[in-house]
Amino acid sequence: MSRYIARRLLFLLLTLLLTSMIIFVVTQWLPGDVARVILGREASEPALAALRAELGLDQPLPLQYVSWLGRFLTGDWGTSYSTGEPVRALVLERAGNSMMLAGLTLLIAVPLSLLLGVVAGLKADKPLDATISIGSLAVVGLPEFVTGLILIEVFAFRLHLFPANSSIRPGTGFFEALPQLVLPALTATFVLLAYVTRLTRAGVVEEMRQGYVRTATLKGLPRRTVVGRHVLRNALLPTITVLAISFGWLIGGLIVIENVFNYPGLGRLMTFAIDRRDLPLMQAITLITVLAFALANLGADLLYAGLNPRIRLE
Amino acid sequence: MAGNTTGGGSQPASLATHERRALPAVFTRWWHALRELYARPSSALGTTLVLVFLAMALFGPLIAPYSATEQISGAARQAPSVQHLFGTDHLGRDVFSRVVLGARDILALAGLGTLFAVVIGTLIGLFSAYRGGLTDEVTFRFFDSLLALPALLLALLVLGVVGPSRNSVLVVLVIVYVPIVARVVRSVVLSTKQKGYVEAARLQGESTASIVRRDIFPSVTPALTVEAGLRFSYAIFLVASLGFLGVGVQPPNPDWGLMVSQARPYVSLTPWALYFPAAAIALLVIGVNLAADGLKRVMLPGREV
Amino acid sequence: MPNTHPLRKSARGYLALVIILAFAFVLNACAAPPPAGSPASEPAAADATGAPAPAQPAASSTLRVAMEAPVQLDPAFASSDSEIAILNAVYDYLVDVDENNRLQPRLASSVVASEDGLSYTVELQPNATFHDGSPVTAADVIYTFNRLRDPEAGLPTADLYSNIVDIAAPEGSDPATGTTVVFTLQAPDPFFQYNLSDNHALIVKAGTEDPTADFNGSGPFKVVNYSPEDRMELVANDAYFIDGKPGVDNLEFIFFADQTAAVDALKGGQVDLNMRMATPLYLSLQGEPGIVTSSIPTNGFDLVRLRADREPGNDPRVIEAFKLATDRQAIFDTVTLGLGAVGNDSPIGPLYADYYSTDAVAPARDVAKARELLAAAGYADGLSLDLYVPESGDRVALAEVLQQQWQEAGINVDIKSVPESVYYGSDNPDQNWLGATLGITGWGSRPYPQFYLDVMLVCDAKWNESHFCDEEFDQLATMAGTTLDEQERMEAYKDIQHILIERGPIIVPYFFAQLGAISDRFENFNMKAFAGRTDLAAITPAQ
Amino acid sequence: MSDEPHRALEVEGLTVTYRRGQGSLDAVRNVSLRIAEGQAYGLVGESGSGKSTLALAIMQYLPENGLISGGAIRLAGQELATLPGEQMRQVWREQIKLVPQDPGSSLNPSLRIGDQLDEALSDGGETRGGVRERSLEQLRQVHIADPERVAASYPHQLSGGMQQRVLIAMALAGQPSLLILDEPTTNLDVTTEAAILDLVCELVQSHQTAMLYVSHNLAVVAAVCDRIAVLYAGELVEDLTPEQLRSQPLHPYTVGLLDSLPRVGQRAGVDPLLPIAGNMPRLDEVPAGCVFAPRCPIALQLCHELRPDLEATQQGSLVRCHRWREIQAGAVDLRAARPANVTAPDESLSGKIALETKDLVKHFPVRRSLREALRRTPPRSVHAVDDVSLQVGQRRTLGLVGESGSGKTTTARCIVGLVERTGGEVSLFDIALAPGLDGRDAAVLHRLQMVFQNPEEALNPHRTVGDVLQRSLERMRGLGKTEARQQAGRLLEAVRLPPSYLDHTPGQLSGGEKQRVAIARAFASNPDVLILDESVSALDVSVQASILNLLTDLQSEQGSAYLFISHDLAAVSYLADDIAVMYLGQVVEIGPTEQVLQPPFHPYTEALLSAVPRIDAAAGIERILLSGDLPSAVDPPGGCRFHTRCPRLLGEICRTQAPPWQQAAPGHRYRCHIAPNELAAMQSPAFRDHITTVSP
Repeated sequence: MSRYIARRLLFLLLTLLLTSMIIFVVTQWLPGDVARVILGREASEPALAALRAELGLDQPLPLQYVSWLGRFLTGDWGTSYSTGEPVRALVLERAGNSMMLAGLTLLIAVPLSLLLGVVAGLKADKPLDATISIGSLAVVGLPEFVTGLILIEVFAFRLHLFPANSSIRPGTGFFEALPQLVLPALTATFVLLAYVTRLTRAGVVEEMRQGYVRTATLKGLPRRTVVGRHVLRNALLPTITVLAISFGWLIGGLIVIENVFNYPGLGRLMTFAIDRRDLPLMQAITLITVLAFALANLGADLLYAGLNPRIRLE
Repeated sequence: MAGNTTGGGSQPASLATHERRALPAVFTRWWHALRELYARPSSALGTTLVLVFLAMALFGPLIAPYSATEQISGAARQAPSVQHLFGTDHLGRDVFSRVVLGARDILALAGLGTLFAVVIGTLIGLFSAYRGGLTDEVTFRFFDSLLALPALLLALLVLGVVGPSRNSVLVVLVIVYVPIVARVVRSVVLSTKQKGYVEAARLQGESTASIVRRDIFPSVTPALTVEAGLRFSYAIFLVASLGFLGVGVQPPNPDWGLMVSQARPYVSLTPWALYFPAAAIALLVIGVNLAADGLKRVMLPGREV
Repeated sequence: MPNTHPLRKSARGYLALVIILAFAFVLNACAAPPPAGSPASEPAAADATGAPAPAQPAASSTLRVAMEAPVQLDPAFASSDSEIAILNAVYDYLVDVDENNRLQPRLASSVVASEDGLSYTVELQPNATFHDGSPVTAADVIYTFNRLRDPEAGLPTADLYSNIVDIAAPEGSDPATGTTVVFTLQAPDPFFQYNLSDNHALIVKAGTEDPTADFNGSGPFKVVNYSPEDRMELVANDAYFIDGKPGVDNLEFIFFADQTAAVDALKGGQVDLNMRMATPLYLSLQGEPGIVTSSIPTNGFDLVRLRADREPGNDPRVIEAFKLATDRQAIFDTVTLGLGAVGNDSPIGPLYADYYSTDAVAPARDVAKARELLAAAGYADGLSLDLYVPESGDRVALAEVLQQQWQEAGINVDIKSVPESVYYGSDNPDQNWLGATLGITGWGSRPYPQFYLDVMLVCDAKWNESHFCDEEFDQLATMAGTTLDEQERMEAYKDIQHILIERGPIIVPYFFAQLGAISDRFENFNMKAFAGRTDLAAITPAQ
Repeated sequence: MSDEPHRALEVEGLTVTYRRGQGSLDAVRNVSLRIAEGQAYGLVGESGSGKSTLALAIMQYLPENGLISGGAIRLAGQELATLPGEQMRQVWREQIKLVPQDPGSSLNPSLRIGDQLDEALSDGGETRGGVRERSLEQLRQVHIADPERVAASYPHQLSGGMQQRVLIAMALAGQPSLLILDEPTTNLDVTTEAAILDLVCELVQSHQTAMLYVSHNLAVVAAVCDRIAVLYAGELVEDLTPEQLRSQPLHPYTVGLLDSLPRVGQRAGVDPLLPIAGNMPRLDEVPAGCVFAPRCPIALQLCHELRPDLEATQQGSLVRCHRWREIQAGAVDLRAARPANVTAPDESLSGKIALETKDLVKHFPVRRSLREALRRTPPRSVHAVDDVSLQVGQRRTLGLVGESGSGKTTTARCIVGLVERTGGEVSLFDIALAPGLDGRDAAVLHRLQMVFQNPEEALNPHRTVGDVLQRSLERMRGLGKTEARQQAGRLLEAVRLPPSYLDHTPGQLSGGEKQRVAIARAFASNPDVLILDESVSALDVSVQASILNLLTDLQSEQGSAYLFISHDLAAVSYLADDIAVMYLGQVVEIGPTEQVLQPPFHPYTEALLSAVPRIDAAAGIERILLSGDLPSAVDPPGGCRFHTRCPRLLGEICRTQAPPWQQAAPGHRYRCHIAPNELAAMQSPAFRDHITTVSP
């Protein structure tokens, strides 16, 4: 098991390194002059040149990468080109916000989609299954910007249940922020719902075919015991992995949702960074996203291994 | 494949279906697949939706009463009526015509993007996995790293680099989906590689290219078809999202995502201009998903969706 | 792993926890929201954003302003509305301009020009202090303007202030304590006081290297907390030198990337003030309870410009064809939905009542003639061009309407909508605002028209994006910019309008209105043409 | 019912139907059987006979599309078919138990054995400790030595045999009145199978439980059961006692099955198998008359038209045949009517060595853990093949036998080059072969071909049979398209398939037909040596017999040498001139077939031989049970590798010293510390008696 963890950690580092390289190269290709963006369209050429030199943009690319990586590893994530603020504090704070949103999304999405998936799986090919499948697809079929719009209209403007806007102030705790998290979390849930539900359903259907289900049934166990005790612990394993993978998306990929609700998460910060060609910011956000993804993946693998004796006792 | 969910035992081998031999094999297979798709209500619904949109894409100009870009003078912001089924948008363009004509755009774009991604991903997956070794390891490490990035984020970065245009969106779709397709292909190749007929071909001195083409590729196609269906549905979504973020297809093209995005500030003035294209996206995504589910049942019997 | 029962138990426990939390959350969510049925501006809704306790609005008032996130908060570089709005709250101009473009004293209690127009004596408010408590002195003004005009530093204002020869305290006065400053000019400048009120000319404390480090201004609000890209929180400067200002106790800028979201926040009561919004959003707020909208005319415009120094714009017939193919009224109706004013291809708009020529009207649309002209210019089979558009404001819609209008005349354009950062910052000379053959550039409202001519239309103008070069025009522009004879200037401007309509490679389809909306819990909101210069300190809670 | 108080199970006219699309197919038709308390009842049939469907129908556990469309099932007088769900659950819990075919998938992989067992035992009114105590007792009952460890294990930590013991323990919980065993030993090694069968027999006797034993293997059923029902195409064709089966089976199908089953020592050239022609009919093609008529060697016109009834004979057996009386009277000779078509191999040809391996070694490296790497622990490896030296003479067959994990498949793959050997040499007619395929030129490749185990994966499902064969012919013989097509037809003929099969896709072929095509493909190049890796193991008995005969024919026609690999000693001995026995990567015994099958032999060979189920309940053969499981090949035991399980263990010497080769007879060697004469004295002479049918 420790060997397994060590291997996974090694892969995680490798992934981070590769991703950081990809991001570095891609961001370097982005058109638009950083200095111009920072100093505005009215700035003069000497001022621009001075700024470029100050930012080290006149250095060769590999050198820039190595020095950036070195500084990143020592905790110096650089200064945002556009705001002039240190990147680390900014990104970590937004990462915290993203975690809150991701957390609530998972709190809603996991039980809901598992429930729907298990029910659909047990009723496979029955009308209820089709209803759940089409219903969850209809929800996911609507782009998140439309879902968000509808949710705001209904829950904020008509029912006055939740605020239309989620711009929480810095340092707001989870429970304090809860009312504002609900609508974006619901929107994200809708995106996840169909996929997780379908996966869970598939897992349940697949496991229901296994010989051990027959063994358990023929022991004379009640159906709820067969499902609850035997089927679910095996059927939900793949779902766990997918939820973990979706965690990366929840942390860094809620670009549209965070903009629609003006939620101060990493996704909105990323659009800001991209629009302003803010390289240090982009790189830090991307790495945090990948790190979240990789850690969640690692966590899922460990959980998977923990729940799955075949791997745990390898 | 129908409903054998409990119990095991030996399903009588003799339940195998007869194969019709009158028509060319490919044609028969597709006809067969279509018939199977229509055997279940949900995949029938999905297939119908897809076919409807396909018809729109093919015959759009015959269906649409107006051109997609014509700004009918004096007709801006009109509510749905007999004249304008889905109303008109803020510039006086007929929303129904735009939705109908937009079908070709999104199907072509998502379709081509998927196609390229599938072709490239398949080639990489086939040869990399069949050969194995260090190149394979490195390639897929790289792909894994790409997959660690949320698709939209990657898309935004890439679009930032290549600039927004229809071709850029194609490039994005390819970059985002090639790793996924390659992985699917790879997993099939790795299992097929072990099969007796592949080893037999190797023992008979067949070349790698010939084995990959004749023995391995055909077994990849079912999984590939299903994956292509799924990718296609995600591609629709991604194209729409990019259009919404304003970095995808350029105005005044009737791209549904762009239409939604453009109509959003006008939502209180011309809600129809937002909800109809949004519904079109939703219906197409639902349709493709249901059809892909059905396809999976037909192509990969026994494996769950 | 000898005994894994605990792990299994914990897995089970986790599941239980998740379910319990989920239910707790549902209950919480149902309990938390404000009572339903109350209007969106209900104070309880404000609580949702966590604003300081709104229980007694009279005791502490907070004005929350929705804004695009600022990038540059160094006054010398700031340019966007949100940047200026923030700086305008933190710092002071010597001279301000009111919503009617009239000069207004601010940090300067008086500005006196010499007879020859070559020197201006500025007297500062005696009791003005920076937020750190130190008084505002002549030295600060001298430092600020020397920084802005330093040709070595290359700040954007260097050109604007190149006419200044010297800035100093009067003889015998110690700049470190005195409050009088004398500006000496090289040549007379009728608009010098306007120049003093330039967006960048916010007074910083002498010796300040980086104004963004501590925001030590003298303005009506003090920065408490700045969270880049998210928000900035400020409190009233109790020691502010203007009586009755600021009118609210707290000011908060909340940054939005998405205008629709900002308007939703206003509707939902999470912000109080929204300026510079897209026209349809403004219209959607009409009749919304608890919200007061305002629209004021400005001289801001979207400039459609064709490079005159290369094909096809180097042929005057092509330029004329573009103009004839354009239906300005139709654009005004669909794109700006009738708000603002129709343009006539000159940056001198009706807002400058003294200079605006009512008889200089762009010719009516004539597609047939446009075709003829194009054919004569060698484009009988039509003309194909890329139209570069920054994707902000109503510009994309403008581009779409133009595309259709021009198409009828045989001009086929491909719209390339790009982020502003690319439009203004791209290093590809064929795609950025100064290099693209055909593009649409937004120009903000200025208090006087000379600015536009000097920076964008004279031969050697710094941002001559249309690459227009016309001897007659240049002479008129120079004359208008230097003469002290107001009548002469008026004539020159009118001639200029005729020239631009006739042969300027630009189309100004409309002057947009500045659109804003504020919660009715506040009053005394007077938006300015340049929204960022709106005096937020004047706003007070409604009685 | 009251007059039959001792009936544990009665099945009356049972018909089971599968819905399929619009139509439906009867998988079991009108089957009746009775099992008395304490009776062991065997149900025999090949795949597609409906035996598993029948078992599941009795359990009331049919797939969703299956239903009982006629007849009755009574368990101790209680009708099951109409029992409501909750009561059926009670029946499952207390009265009727199933031991399934695949123990691996029948246990929940993520629950400990103990917990799964507790579940079956607990009735809710007991403490956990009490239940667990009973679970452990249950495990002891199935001879599990350390029940605590097993109870704390997960299924994947146990061997297949152990898993099956657990399932049997589970099934015996609560003293069921009926125990159904559905092919409980099918995927187990022969030694494990023997142990499980012994256990089953013992438990059935001690518990007095009625048992329904479902199997494809006549010999197994004959050994275990009191009465046997033979099922064919969904119908019961004969119902008889094991004695009747041995002495005088009456149905032609039963006879055919018996004649298809090779006995240990039966040789192809001397006493050929008599396979049944053709295939079992598909459910939608069931003949109108006797279901067996199309394949029956003595079918009359009547048989094709009228379905015979199940008739009782004077001896108490039941048979469904129009001509059973003639058969009983000996008036027809079933065997004469079926020419075997087997030509005796030409023994005179013992020429050159076709294939030779010298000290063949294959080690698969084991990935080191980080800690091991840091501590510089030497890298370890799986010793899959260690110093294997084999010779296959021209036109001769070498049988390679051993249980799973013995390294026989790896040996084959090293020889053909699919796996690159670690050491040693392989040569083909004195041409040294490179380790990997890349190093071998096409001409050499074509002289050495292989037929794989799984017929389902043997052929590319996307190509027609014609394509497959044509491609091989073009490639290996350099033929043009038309010529290749003709030759392909000839190849099909050679494997006794009609030329119309050229247009068939593999999906349209049965398993045996696929394997024939695979063999045809291998013969496309007229190989000098053909390696057959478990190539008949997955096939039904009757199909297997015909393939074995086909191979014999082809050898005499083509003159190829065979390396025939199988875990089935009977099949190996039927075909092979020489036999090599492998254990844990090593050859432990090698010699001419007759020699190897007679004492003295290696204790492992002895155990293998004793474990082979025999139809003729060979009296006197003491079953040698091996203790424990196969050791790991990563760290094979020192000394003699077999010492951990050897029933003839001498002592320290076996643990520490590698055993020498002992010469038992000319050409017959085995690797053991015990000398041939000592071994011969220990080993049962019954073996010798038993294989006296073998002509020297």
